[in-house]
Amino acid sequence: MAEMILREAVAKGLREALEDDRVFIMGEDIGAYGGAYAVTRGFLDEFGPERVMDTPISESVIVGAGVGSALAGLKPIVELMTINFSLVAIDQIVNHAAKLRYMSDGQFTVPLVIRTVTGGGGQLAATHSQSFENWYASVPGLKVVVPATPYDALGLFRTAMKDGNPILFAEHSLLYGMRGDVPDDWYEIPFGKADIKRSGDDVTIVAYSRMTHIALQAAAMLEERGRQAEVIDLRTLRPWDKDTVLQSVRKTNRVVVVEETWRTGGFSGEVASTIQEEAFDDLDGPVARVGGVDVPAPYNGMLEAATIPTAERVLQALNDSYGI
Amino acid sequence: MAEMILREAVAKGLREALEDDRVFIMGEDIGAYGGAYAVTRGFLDEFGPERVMDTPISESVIVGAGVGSALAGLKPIVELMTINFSLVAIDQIVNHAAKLRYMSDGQFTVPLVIRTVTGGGGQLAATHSQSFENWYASVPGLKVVVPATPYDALGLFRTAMKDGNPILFAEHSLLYGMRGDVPDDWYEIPFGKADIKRSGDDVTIVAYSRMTHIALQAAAMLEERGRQAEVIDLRTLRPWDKDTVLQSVRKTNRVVVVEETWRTGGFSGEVASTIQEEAFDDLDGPVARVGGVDVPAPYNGMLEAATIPTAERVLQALNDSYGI
Amino acid sequence: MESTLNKQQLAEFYRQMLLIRRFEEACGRLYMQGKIRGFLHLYIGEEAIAVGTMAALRPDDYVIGHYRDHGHAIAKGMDTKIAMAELCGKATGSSGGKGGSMHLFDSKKHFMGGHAIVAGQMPIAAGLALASKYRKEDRITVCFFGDGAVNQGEFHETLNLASVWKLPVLFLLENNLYGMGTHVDRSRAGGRHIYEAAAAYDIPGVQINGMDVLGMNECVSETVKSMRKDGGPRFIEAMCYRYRGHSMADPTMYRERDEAEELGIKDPIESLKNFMLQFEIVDDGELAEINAKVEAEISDAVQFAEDSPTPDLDAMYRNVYA
Amino acid sequence: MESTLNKQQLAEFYRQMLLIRRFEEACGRLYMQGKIRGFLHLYIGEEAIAVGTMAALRPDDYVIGHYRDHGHAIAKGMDTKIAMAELCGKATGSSGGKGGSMHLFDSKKHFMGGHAIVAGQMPIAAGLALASKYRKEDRITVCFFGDGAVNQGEFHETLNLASVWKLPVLFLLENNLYGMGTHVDRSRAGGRHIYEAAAAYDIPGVQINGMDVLGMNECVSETVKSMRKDGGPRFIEAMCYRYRGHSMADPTMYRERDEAEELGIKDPIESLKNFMLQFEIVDDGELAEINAKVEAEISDAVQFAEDSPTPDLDAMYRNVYA
Ligand SMILES: Cc1ncc(C[n+]2csc(CCOP(=O)(O)OP(=O)(O)O)c2C)c(N)n1
Ligand SMILES: Cc1ncc(C[n+]2csc(CCOP(=O)(O)OP(=O)(O)O)c2C)c(N)n1
Ligand SMILES: [Mg+2]
Ligand SMILES: [Mg+2]
Repeated sequence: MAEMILREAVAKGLREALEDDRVFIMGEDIGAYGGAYAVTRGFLDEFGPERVMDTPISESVIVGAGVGSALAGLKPIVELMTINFSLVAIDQIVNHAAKLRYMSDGQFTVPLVIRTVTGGGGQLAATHSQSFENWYASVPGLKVVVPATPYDALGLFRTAMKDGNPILFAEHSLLYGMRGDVPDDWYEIPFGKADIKRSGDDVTIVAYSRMTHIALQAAAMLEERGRQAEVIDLRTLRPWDKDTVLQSVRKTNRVVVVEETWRTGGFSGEVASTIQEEAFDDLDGPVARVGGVDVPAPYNGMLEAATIPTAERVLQALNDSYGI
Repeated sequence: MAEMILREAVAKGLREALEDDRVFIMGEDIGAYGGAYAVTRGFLDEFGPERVMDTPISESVIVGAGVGSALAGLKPIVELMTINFSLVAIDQIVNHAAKLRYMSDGQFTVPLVIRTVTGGGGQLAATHSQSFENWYASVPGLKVVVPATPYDALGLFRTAMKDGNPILFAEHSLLYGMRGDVPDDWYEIPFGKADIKRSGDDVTIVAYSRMTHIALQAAAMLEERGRQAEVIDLRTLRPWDKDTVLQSVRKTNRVVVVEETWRTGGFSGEVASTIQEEAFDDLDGPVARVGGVDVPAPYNGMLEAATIPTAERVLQALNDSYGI
Repeated sequence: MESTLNKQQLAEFYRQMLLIRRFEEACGRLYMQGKIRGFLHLYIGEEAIAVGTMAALRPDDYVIGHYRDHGHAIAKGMDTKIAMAELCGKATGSSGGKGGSMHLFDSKKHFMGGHAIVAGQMPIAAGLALASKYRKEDRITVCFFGDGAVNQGEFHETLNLASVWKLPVLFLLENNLYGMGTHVDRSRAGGRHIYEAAAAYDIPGVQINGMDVLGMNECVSETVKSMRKDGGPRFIEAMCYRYRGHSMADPTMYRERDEAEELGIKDPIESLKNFMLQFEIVDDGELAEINAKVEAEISDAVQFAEDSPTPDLDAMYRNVYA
Repeated sequence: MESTLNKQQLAEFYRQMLLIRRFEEACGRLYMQGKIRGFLHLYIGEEAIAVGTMAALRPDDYVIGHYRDHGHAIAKGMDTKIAMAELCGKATGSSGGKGGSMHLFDSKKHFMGGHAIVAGQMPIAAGLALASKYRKEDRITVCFFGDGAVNQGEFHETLNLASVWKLPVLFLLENNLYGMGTHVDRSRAGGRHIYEAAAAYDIPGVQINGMDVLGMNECVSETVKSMRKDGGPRFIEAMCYRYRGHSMADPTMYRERDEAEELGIKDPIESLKNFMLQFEIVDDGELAEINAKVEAEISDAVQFAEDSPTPDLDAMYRNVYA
């Protein structure tokens, strides 16, 4: 068992993946610069420029080149510097990567892992602080991975490399420095299997990515008030693990879904709707949702912080729904 | 009162808009070709090439040029041939059009109307049959309009031209031939005001765009079974009119939300979640949702039809939720 | 015309071009009968490009193109039965009826598709070539695209990457002068000599007559030979003419009826036929034999497509994921 | 150096460049103190481009650029107080603290922003110029962008449209040789002579020394004069050097310490100073006076920013919509 930060866990996954000759990584400034978030620092020296390719600032052709080399039987890993910039490549992701297997009826597959950085909180302002995982999670043909801990990041990354489908792997920028234990022995984490990060009988908090930690904070605050919260980290949004969520809700009868992207049109709507569809009679009140405030991210730190869900807002939402 | 088809209603709106010198329209093949869906047929002769501009196939710069000329005080109308192709321009829409007012704190505004064509059902296969209105509806700074009738299309278009914000105006390809009455006298339809297309006390069906007509079909079938459905057409997704929806649900106690895009991650999740949040105790059972099947659109007509919501599926969903 | 080709090859070019022409004509009929639906873009007039190009390739070379893909697919070796069945949405089609006209694929022939987002196939072509380079193979990738696609950002990003990384992509521009109803003079800076733009990316480029199958074949052969040596990209602009509308839905109101005449357009199939007859490379009897063979193949293809079962409903759910 | 400029103008160039330099240095300090946060990209070394360019424009000409925007904004006339307050996220900032360093805007000065998506400002520049053309005004739009932006699809789409539609955009490339840590030789086909690509769009292009403010000014003046006549686009590639890292977060491990020396980089401010002293255009006393004025303005700006209130929480909700 080793302790490491999430950045190191992802780097470990990348190094393991690169043991396979068919794997290479490409992206903007991942080589000489060492990666905008330093995940691939040292990789260029270690693996050479044929396996670690610095690209021009051309997201569309970067993703497309990933799709093409995947079609040809390689296993590319593409890095998009942040999910904000995925918008200039989204057509390649949605209309190509996600569709070629279906449109060719299985003649071709696209085993492509797209790593990217998501989330706000860095005072990077409106165009650099977004979380579009929910959009990608609505696209048939894609899978979407949103790890919250070093352990999960590595285990999920290993699965991503084996999966054989186009995958959006979104790492939260504020989690790169997060510490956690990572076993020395090999393990993998399946997609579509949520993780109960904390068990409890009184209330369920569903979250993913960085919001998992906000959920845990909220749970700690609830504990002080004598309530035990179960914190479920979805870990993957497509597929997402409704069974684990429903099982928990059937036990606790109260649930709040927390996510960072704008509340209106977020993935929490999917989760909340599904919960009430399938466990209506188990609910003591409406499924609560906490999401980002529906404004572009402001630069000012105080304003920005006010747009992002906090443990206090989670508690408030539970109070609104269940009077607790 | 004149009867016209939806295509004519939009053309009427465009002609009126062009009376203002600051208004011009641009897009691919809107001039010499007359528009891929023939909405602007005749416009080039009528208004000349300075007001009706054929563009290269360069969606990003088309939208960006719309943003820029709007910043400079004009009122451009941009046509994106279909919403599928909006993906290559989505960065301009989301990271520029929608954000410049906020990031400049009101120094600049972007009065830009982006007309586009949405929806499936034409056997155009996976990349040409999508509906991304729900994504745009999650973006602060944008407004999203999804008319279902000629009357609504014209009334909403007039409002769009006055609004002063960037607007995505999505016309459903299968509705262009739909007939309806349009008053000769001037009228406008405000954004965020849903329309009760049919009233009823037993069940509420919420829909938008073409699904409004599926909802009406379902209502007719319910009537045969002695139940009166209230059909609510949202008309705009951002803002969306939760008051009208909640009022109806408080009366009927049963509700189904119908939309064409993939069910998982669709806008129906937002609507359903909101309904249960705000009217939980009024519900006789879970809010039902009917959406597109979670697969890329297949070309084959029978398969494609099976992916799109039908009145039968609406009834089935109501039965699942409320046993009716 | 100077050439290293032999009689068999010329006759085969003729047969293939005719096969594509008749295939397209059959498609047009099936569309009018409502048996092919959605968007249907015919390749009539452009046959020499696909046929001349493919004959210069190795079977393992990759080919990728846009939605006007029947000609590319057939010239790359796709079975006309399977292709026609796909267009008719049948279970026996190349994609089980799920792809349709714009999305033919044939993995065995290394035909990497028919793609319907303008220029969207170009970045993918870079990736196919990248894979060849990565594996140190001397395969090349041919990327077909239209004059309209030139104005998409992906055209630019792909040419730049292919050049900086020295990727073996043959950019094969089918300049039929129109993107839908928009003439290239109105959409492209510098007008119709698009190949000149390749120089801005340090990619050697030429413009040739895309309606002359022998010239096409020779040019592509030479180009491919040099690509296998140095591994770098090339650009060929094949000038041609789209006889029909953009798609079956297009009444072509935006161009003059006699435009083709004014441009001095010569039909690629007629030209080759006349050439072969003039030099007595083939005689009328041989031609008639080819014609008959082609007609038979097309009617078999149509028959096969019509007789094939529609997919079962479950097909809808298959192959979303691996 | 031959020039129509007078002493006052030269001194003013000097003052403006120094003002930007000192502004940037102050930003660097405030960033280290945690008073400026997020991404901060300094313009140090590139001052001559903004100053030389803006002096050649009319006040009503539009200017738009990328996130490395302080120099552009100040040279276009933005108040340093307001700019610094914005960088510190204060209510008195140009965007009330909501835009930050990468998003300065000044509607009164027709400074159309700082934009942070690489090349994202380029299509907007086309639109600004389109508006001028539509209104038959002779305003021009200057669009600043970096060498890295050249590889985005939007660069291509915008140059093509500007050429086909004859839009009065002056494309002003600041080629500082790096996009973040990637040297232009590794990202751009054809390497560092990017202006040559303009020819592919039929846009007249030149390359000049962007660290010589007089040359910059002269070139832009000439260019703008001809643009006002014919209304068409132009392309200027200004070669320069980014003294600091890409942003404050960049330790610049990817380039040699003495690269600037090897390239023979001459500081734009020092060069002008030496020129003016050599030809006795100004004396030490006058220079000292300018220096003092600049120092005072910057310390006022910092003071103003520091003393300004942070926005009220409600500001968060304001100006999402008109
Ligand atoms: C990104 C995108 N924009 C618009 C379209 C609609 N469209 C389909 S084909 C076409 C014209 C393309 O012309 P060209 O590239 O010259 O190819 P051709 O049809 O002449 O073979 C257009 C505008 C599309 N499919 N994708
Ligand atoms: C579409 C997009 N991709 C990537 C980035 C991240 N990024 C910001 S600046 C930059 C480098 C741009 O370099 P250049 O255009 O040369 O401008 P310079 O910083 O040198 O002034 C990159 C890659 C971005 N902001 N937008
Ligand atoms: Mg064409
Ligand atoms: Mg640069």
